Amino acid sequence: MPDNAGYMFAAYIAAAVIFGGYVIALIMRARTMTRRGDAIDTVTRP
Amino acid sequence: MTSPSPTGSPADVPVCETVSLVRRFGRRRAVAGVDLRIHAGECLALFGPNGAGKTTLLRLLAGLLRPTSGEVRLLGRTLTSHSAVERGRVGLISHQSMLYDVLTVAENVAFAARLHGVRDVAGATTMALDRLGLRGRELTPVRALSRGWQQRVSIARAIVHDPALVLLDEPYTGLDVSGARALTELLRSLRDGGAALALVTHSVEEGLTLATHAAIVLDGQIRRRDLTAGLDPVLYAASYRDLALESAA
Amino acid sequence: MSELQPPGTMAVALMIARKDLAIEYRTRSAFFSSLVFSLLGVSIFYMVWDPTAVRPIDMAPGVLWTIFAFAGMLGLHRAFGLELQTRAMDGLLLAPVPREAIFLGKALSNLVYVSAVLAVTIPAVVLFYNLEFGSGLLILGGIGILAAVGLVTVGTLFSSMTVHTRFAELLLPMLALPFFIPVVVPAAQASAKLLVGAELRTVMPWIQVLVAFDLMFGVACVLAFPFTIED
Amino acid sequence: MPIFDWLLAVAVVALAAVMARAIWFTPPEALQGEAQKIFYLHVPSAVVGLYLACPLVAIGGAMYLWLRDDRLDRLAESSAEVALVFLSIVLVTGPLWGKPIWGTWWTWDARLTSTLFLWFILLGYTVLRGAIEDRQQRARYSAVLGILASLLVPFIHLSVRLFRTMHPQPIVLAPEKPKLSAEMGLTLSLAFIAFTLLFIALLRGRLKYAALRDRVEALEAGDA
Repeated sequence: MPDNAGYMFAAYIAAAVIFGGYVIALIMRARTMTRRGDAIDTVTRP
Repeated sequence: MTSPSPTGSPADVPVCETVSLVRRFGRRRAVAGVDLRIHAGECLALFGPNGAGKTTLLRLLAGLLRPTSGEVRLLGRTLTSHSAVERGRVGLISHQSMLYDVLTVAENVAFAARLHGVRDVAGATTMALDRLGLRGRELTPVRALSRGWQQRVSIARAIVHDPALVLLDEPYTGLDVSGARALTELLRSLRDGGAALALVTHSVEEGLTLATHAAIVLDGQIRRRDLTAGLDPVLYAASYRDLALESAA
Repeated sequence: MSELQPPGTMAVALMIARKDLAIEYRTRSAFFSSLVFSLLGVSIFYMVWDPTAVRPIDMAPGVLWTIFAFAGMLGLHRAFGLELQTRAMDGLLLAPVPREAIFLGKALSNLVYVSAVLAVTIPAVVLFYNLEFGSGLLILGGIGILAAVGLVTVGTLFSSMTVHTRFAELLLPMLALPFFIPVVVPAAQASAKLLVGAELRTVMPWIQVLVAFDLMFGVACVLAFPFTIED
Repeated sequence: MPIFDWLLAVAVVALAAVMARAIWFTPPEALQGEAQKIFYLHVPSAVVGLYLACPLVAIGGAMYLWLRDDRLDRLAESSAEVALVFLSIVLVTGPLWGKPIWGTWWTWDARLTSTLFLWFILLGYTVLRGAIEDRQQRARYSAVLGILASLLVPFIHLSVRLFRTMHPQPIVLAPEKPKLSAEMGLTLSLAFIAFTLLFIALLRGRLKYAALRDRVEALEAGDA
């Protein structure tokens, strides 16, 4: 049986990085958008 | 062009009528319930600050925009998205010339005539060019003309198919005094020729000299309607300013 | 005075196409730039391979259809661009004509332009890659027309959606190129076989893909166009 | 109001469990070795991405054109972005699996090539959305693109397959579908469930983000 476990770990790590990266990116985008929302809220509804 | 009512329909049917017209963009109601009526030979001036919904209202009347609710009736027939024939009876003039600057004056006007299905294209084109004093400039490319002359070609293009309703969106923008005066004269002869006009403008003075009726549009609604006969322009301009400032507050 | 008789869809499409081509004739902008682009492309491509290692006849189909797709795409914005500077599009939308007629008019004017590109690129490839003339050339032209129709229907629709955006020139290729795969790949594969003397029969599967694409997207784009108009 | 909630936590735990099971508790395939376990990532991502996320883009768009409901547009927008994530996994794990088994990173295998082109279409879709300011126009244009893209998918499959049949490439070794033992089959099914859960969690999160953005942008534009 060929010894190619390295490729397997590379693939699993890559998948984790892509999914994790997306979740974090989305959370960051949501955070900035919420801050923008709060800022405009205080103006329109004092 | 000089028949009393170009539409041939009975004089009392308004050329253009709206019934509780509403148009929403997202949650904003650009036009929030407008009822107006314009008969042949009348000119309605629509005054109002930017963002009051004047241009949206005009595009609704032209059939370029679909109402969210309510109706636009042209010559008695309700405008629907595929009522192409009624749309053909409208002429639109705005500070954007809608011309092809590489083509000549005559080509631009003839193209509009053909597009509207005018039977005698050459005849209608020559008549429109004469009417706007463009004789001799038929072969000049539009880009060689000044803003004032381009405006004339733009008007010729808008009336070549003898529209029953002529819509004007800020036509005085960028015109000097003599240009504005000439424009008012042209539009008056159109109005007296039996067309119904709707004029959106900021210049109260030019608007009032031309209009038979005036309306102040604020936040998508008509807040004040008047017959221009016997209306004092100075007082009217003052009340327009107050209303505009009040709505902006 | 002059009662109106609104013209039919095809009549309007021809009017708009004729007007576009009159403007194109006056300015000659899109045509000359794409002619130069094609000739340059075809000749540069010849220099990027070692002609002794790869026979020119093997390179020719790939070069022809790649250059054709990009040269064709370069000029697609011109059609709707004409209506933008002075908002002449409002003039078209206000006329008593069906929206589809505007799309067909623009597609027709683009088709003439893309066919002109083809009429330049094919002889250039034949000349520079010294292909021998043969009946294959006629069929090549036929494939070209099929490919041109496919490219134009999709290209015109995407041009109408991107021409007014800030980076229209970048957006159109990004959206349109995936849609050119079922046009360029069959065209290149079929012409590769034809140039080495294969019968038409053997390349029929590729031709069928082209025809099916033209039919499917011809209809889909005409139906989709009215939705791209602000209403 | 956080955009993610318990569902994402559950999905991540499920995914971690299945991946651990795949790596340490499922026997490797005799012929291909450990690298064959990339299979448990590659196949579920492809199935969820191609047959769950992508159709939602076209369906959401078509329904929007019919009902003009902003939520449908947000569904199309969100599933396009999440589809991009899943297909990126497929395009990364594909070569990582191809190299040890077939000796080349990119084998122009029919399915992988179609996935690549679909990935580009989704990218184009997302860029088009970014290029148009007016929300209503953006929704209409992306709906049209979404529908046309769904018409394009069969043509791309056809072109790619025809390309393969016209130029058969000698398959060096390892049949396409390795024989799956019972444990492998179970791991694969669990992987499907975990990936689907993750898809739903990510989609919900992205939908909430889209709703939040639309609300804020409406406020900022003065469209209270």
